[in-house]
Amino acid sequence: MIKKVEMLISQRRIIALDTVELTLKNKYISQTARPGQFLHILVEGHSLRRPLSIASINKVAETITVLFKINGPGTKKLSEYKNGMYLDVLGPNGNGFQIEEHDNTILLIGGGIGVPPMYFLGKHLVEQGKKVISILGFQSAGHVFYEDEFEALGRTIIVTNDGSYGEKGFVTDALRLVEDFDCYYTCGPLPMLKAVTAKLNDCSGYISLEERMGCGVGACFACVIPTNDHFGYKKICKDGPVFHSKEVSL
Amino acid sequence: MIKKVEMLISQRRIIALDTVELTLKNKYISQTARPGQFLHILVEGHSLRRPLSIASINKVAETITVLFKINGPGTKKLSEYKNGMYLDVLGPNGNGFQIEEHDNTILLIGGGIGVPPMYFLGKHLVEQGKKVISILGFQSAGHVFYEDEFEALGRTIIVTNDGSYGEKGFVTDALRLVEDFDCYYTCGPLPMLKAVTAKLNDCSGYISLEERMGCGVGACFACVIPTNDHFGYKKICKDGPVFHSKEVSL
Amino acid sequence: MTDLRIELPGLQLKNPIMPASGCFGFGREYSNFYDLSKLGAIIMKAATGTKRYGNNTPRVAETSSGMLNAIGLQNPGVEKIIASEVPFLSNFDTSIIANIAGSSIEEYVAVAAAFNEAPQVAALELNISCPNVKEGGIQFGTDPLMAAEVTAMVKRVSDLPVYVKLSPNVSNIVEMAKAVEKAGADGLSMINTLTGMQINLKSRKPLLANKTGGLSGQAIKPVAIRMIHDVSQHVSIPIIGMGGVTSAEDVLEFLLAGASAVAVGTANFQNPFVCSELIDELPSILDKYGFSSVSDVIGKGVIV
Amino acid sequence: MTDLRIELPGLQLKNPIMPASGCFGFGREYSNFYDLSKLGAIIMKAATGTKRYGNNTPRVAETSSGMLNAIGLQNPGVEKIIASEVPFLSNFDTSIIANIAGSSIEEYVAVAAAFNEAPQVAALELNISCPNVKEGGIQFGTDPLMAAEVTAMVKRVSDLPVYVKLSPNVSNIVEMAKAVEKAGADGLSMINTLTGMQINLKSRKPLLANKTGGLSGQAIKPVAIRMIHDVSQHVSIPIIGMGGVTSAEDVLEFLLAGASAVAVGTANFQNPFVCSELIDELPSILDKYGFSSVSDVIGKGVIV
Ligand SMILES: Cc1cc2nc3c(=O)[nH]c(=O)nc-3n(C[C@H](O)[C@H](O)[C@H](O)COP(=O)(O)OP(=O)(O)OC[C@H]3O[C@@H](n4cnc5c(N)ncnc54)[C@H](O)[C@@H]3O)c2cc1C
Ligand SMILES: Cc1cc2nc3c(=O)[nH]c(=O)nc-3n(C[C@H](O)[C@H](O)[C@H](O)COP(=O)(O)OP(=O)(O)OC[C@H]3O[C@@H](n4cnc5c(N)ncnc54)[C@H](O)[C@@H]3O)c2cc1C
Ligand SMILES: Cc1cc2nc3c(=O)[nH]c(=O)nc-3n(C[C@H](O)[C@H](O)[C@H](O)COP(=O)(O)O)c2cc1C
Ligand SMILES: Cc1cc2nc3c(=O)[nH]c(=O)nc-3n(C[C@H](O)[C@H](O)[C@H](O)COP(=O)(O)O)c2cc1C
Ligand code: FES
Ligand code: FES
Repeated sequence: MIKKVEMLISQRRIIALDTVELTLKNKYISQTARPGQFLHILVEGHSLRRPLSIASINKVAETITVLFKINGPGTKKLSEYKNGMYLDVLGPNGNGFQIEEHDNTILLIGGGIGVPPMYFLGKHLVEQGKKVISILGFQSAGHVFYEDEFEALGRTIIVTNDGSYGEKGFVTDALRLVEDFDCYYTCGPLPMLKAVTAKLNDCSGYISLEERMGCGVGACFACVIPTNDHFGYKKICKDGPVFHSKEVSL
Repeated sequence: MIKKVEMLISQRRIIALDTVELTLKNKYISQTARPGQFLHILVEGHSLRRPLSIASINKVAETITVLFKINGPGTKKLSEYKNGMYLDVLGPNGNGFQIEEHDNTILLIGGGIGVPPMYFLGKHLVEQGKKVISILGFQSAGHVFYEDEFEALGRTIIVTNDGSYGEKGFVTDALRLVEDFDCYYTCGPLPMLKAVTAKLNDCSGYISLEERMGCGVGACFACVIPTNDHFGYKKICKDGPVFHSKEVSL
Repeated sequence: MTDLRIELPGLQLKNPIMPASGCFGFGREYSNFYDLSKLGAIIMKAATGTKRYGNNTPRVAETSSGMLNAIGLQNPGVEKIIASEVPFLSNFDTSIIANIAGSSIEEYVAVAAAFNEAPQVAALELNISCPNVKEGGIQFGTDPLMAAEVTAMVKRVSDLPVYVKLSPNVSNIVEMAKAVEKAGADGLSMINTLTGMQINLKSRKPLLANKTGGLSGQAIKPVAIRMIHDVSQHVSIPIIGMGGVTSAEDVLEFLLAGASAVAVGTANFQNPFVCSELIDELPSILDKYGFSSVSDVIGKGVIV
Repeated sequence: MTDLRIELPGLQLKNPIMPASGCFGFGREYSNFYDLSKLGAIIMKAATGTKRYGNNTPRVAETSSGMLNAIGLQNPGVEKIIASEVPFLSNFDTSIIANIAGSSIEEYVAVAAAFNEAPQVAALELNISCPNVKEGGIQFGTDPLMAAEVTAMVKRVSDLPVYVKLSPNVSNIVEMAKAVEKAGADGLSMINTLTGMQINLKSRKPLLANKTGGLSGQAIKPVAIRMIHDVSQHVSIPIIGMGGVTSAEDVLEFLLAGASAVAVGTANFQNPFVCSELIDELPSILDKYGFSSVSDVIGKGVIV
């Protein structure tokens, strides 16, 4: 269940170009959040909350980590929050990734700010004894983060658009480097999701989507996406942000 | 000349009920401000600046002190600023108190948040070798501030509306306790200024006025007051806030 | 004890606070945050004759102290709302107000008539002011003759009191208010959103897929207060006020301006508890400013 | 180098930034902050036929991301402005635009005619949209026939290009724009303020002595962008855009929406250097979004 909580910022780190990691303290969310869920964060001076995926939790320390890219004025302001300050947060929002018992080897594909939820998921999968392969795409060397963290989970391929680090190109270009996975999970910008789902059309997969949100809880109909039956719709904030790759129409 | 400056908050003290003293560091304003002038302060999240009188300056330490009462949302927010933070300030604004060479004994009458400019003026007058008597009115004992500071300048009479400290009543009730002054200077709420100027109709005096302001520099015509010739007007921010008691129509 | 009750046509409100249409869905999500029985009333999301998908996304954009929305009246259609949503809401001890919309007078009339079959619904809010649909909506809301006509037609078929929701995008709001009062409106609801737009600098296109959207939130409060103040002097039917309400002080300001109750929209997105908190804070705010009841405040700030 | 120049009827602007009428007085105060020669143009405070005192105080109130003002056209009268203010401003290498107002067509015409005797003035801005005076002002701004008439009459006597300043308080802004274009307007200036009100909870009265005031500042930007976007598609005369401009990104947004230049009002009160800073920042913002000149941007965000 979504609660409205005050979260103490216990650590703030710049982990890559324009990319900030915040570690937040809250018992309820740290104990209940599942991979794929997000926090809906109030930023001072801004009328709409900002959705940010949960990048990991620590049940013992009772902390939640989020990672974000400084994008517009809201994330800029959020990047100026300091240790010891509190955030007004709704969470955990949305439905997490569905994990199929029978899948053993899992491919994670993250692009840019779509990488954080992949990390939480990857950690969770490894804890469940699954094998994880990760393809992570970034703009350039300066934007790369969490490489070691993903390496600790399994084989990790880094791709940069400009080739300044790892493979050059898009995450889809790196798909040829991996084979034999049972299911894929992906999060990233819409063009990437379109390319990935098209290329992996024959595989079972789950995608995590972004859309501009109002309420973040399912009440305002801001964040709908048509379902693939050309008939219905889903709310990204409430029914998602994770969907089966065949469920919605990108 | 008015400049736009960044001022470091070097000290923040609660000095009475809902009353905050901020000591601000800035060379230019500390060297140029005269008693009666004010600062026009930008408060985060607020579209209009807040005018606050200069309560004292320290040319050596290069600091300026302002005192304010927590009134509405803007002063509430300002009261939450902490040491080490910076304020965006226009200053020094307005014209200060005119001081007549030939006046020797001077009566200062301050009410509530009208007390701060009286202190800067009183210090200045004493430095010039004048004799100062002060009547300071507050709501109640809890609101009294700067009593010792004024005592150091000369005889000081404290009046509280509810009689919980000093004399009971209004500053005008205390006027019978003083005699033989050459000129008076007053600042406080409009009803007080009206009562004071009426009662001291035969004396020479200067009043410092408040009005809601836009620009604070004389460009927007928000803060005008009719002159007593029923013909013209003055801008409080630019021509004032100090006027001769006979000059404007309260 | 401060008396928060207020009686309006068809509505015996325990307090004057209700969520605004479209900002609270059909209550399900917010019922997880607090007990909806606490609310004076609930205004449901707009109902149309048949199901609508609404506009493409993006449907919302942030603005200074406000937001733009162009949802486009997405809803499952009046029958489904009566079958699935009204029963859920009637579990709570609060009045249900149905917001009705349409592309034609016939559609408004059909939706209004359908709600006669839902005894749990206490009143209709006639949305003649939605700026986000191609047909109907705002046209009815900017032409006094059309507004009067749709009001009269709906009144003819409906057993329920009708609150007409006015658009602020007009030269003369008083004229609109008088026109619908004369046509039989039992109350007014104002204001709906101001038409606005944001352009995305990167794409060089309007950010919302619908291009324009409705501006709501604190930014528009002065416009709402002005219109309610002016209208309340010229009509004798009560006004449900809205537009930027965020704090208990805002509630008081709307009541002073002449509103008899207050709806809260955009603020729910910042704080899902806002309606509940306003109800808690209202007694002490009334007390602070010298009022002993809500009815005592209404219109006290109106200067003719 | 990014080309900031823009040519409009009667105006060869070195850049598209100018202070908005009423928010910069006659330039004296702000000339202490920076060299006014930097500005694309300066729009002076409204001039009327004879001196006006304006409304009682309080004349301004703060709102969320905006402010209300009800100055009431205080000014020393057109003759005095020509004698004392225009000469001061003509010390600077920038175009002077005179904002003219009145209570009657005769007054508008007289003021316009008077400015023929001031060769330093490059253009007129016809203020038919001031919400803060009892007579004239906004009446002319909400009725297309009256707006057209005053425009035509002013055009008849004036040697200068006339930019008509439109009120946003209308049901149909495009209709207003077309009416004044047909009547001979050389350009448009939009938007003036939205009518608003704030009620003081303690006094239980409207805070402004004039009761209502004009809402300006960032709060109204989405309304301005929408109106400029819509109007620019239906007229062929240029638009000076305004309403909440605070940042160089805002300037770009107004240009994309179809404005050819931009006026800055309320933001001067927060930051007296704002116009100067916008001029400095504009080249890099244009560059960031892939434009090499101001004229390149105009209307690029308009989708028909
Ligand atoms: C479910 C979900 C999870 C997300 N997780 C992350 C994450 O882990 N890390 C991260 O860096 N970013 C994430 N995003 C994107 C992030 O929410 C936006 O980058 C951020 O809201 C932009 O705010 P801004 O103030 O910087 O930008 P502005 O453009 O100023 O924002 C204006 C408005 O648009 C919305 N908006 C702008 N871009 C986006 C976007 N891409 N998606 C949704 N709303 C947007 C904002 O929320 C705000 O309401 C996620 C988005 C969603 C929907
Ligand atoms: C020249 C001058 C000097 C002043 N010096 C002091 C001082 O030294 N100490 C002090 O405590 N106060 C002083 N004041 C009053 C102080 O400016 C207001 O109390 C303060 O602006 C209120 O802001 P707020 O956000 O708390 O109230 P709000 O009511 O939320 O303010 C809303 C708007 O109204 C304006 N406003 C509200 N009350 C006043 C007022 N009394 N005078 C002018 N504008 C007002 C605010 O500036 C703001 O624009 C002075 C005012 C003036 C004009
Ligand atoms: C996301 C959103 C959806 C809305 N949907 C409706 C609607 O379906 N019917 C309606 O009459 N008003 C609708 N409105 C308008 C609100 O009910 C309200 O009139 C307006 O938002 C002003 O109030 P606020 O500033 O408190 O949000 C909607 C507003 C928002 C923000
Ligand atoms: C204090 C003040 C005074 C104004 N006076 C005038 C005026 O005399 N003539 C006029 O045409 N517009 C006047 N305006 C309107 C502005 O020129 C401008 O159209 C409006 O404020 C919107 O721009 P902004 O949001 O940048 O302030 C005034 C605005 C303010 C805030
Ligand atoms: S953001 Fe409101 S329904 Fe998804
Ligand atoms: S505040 Fe603008 S003239 Fe005084």
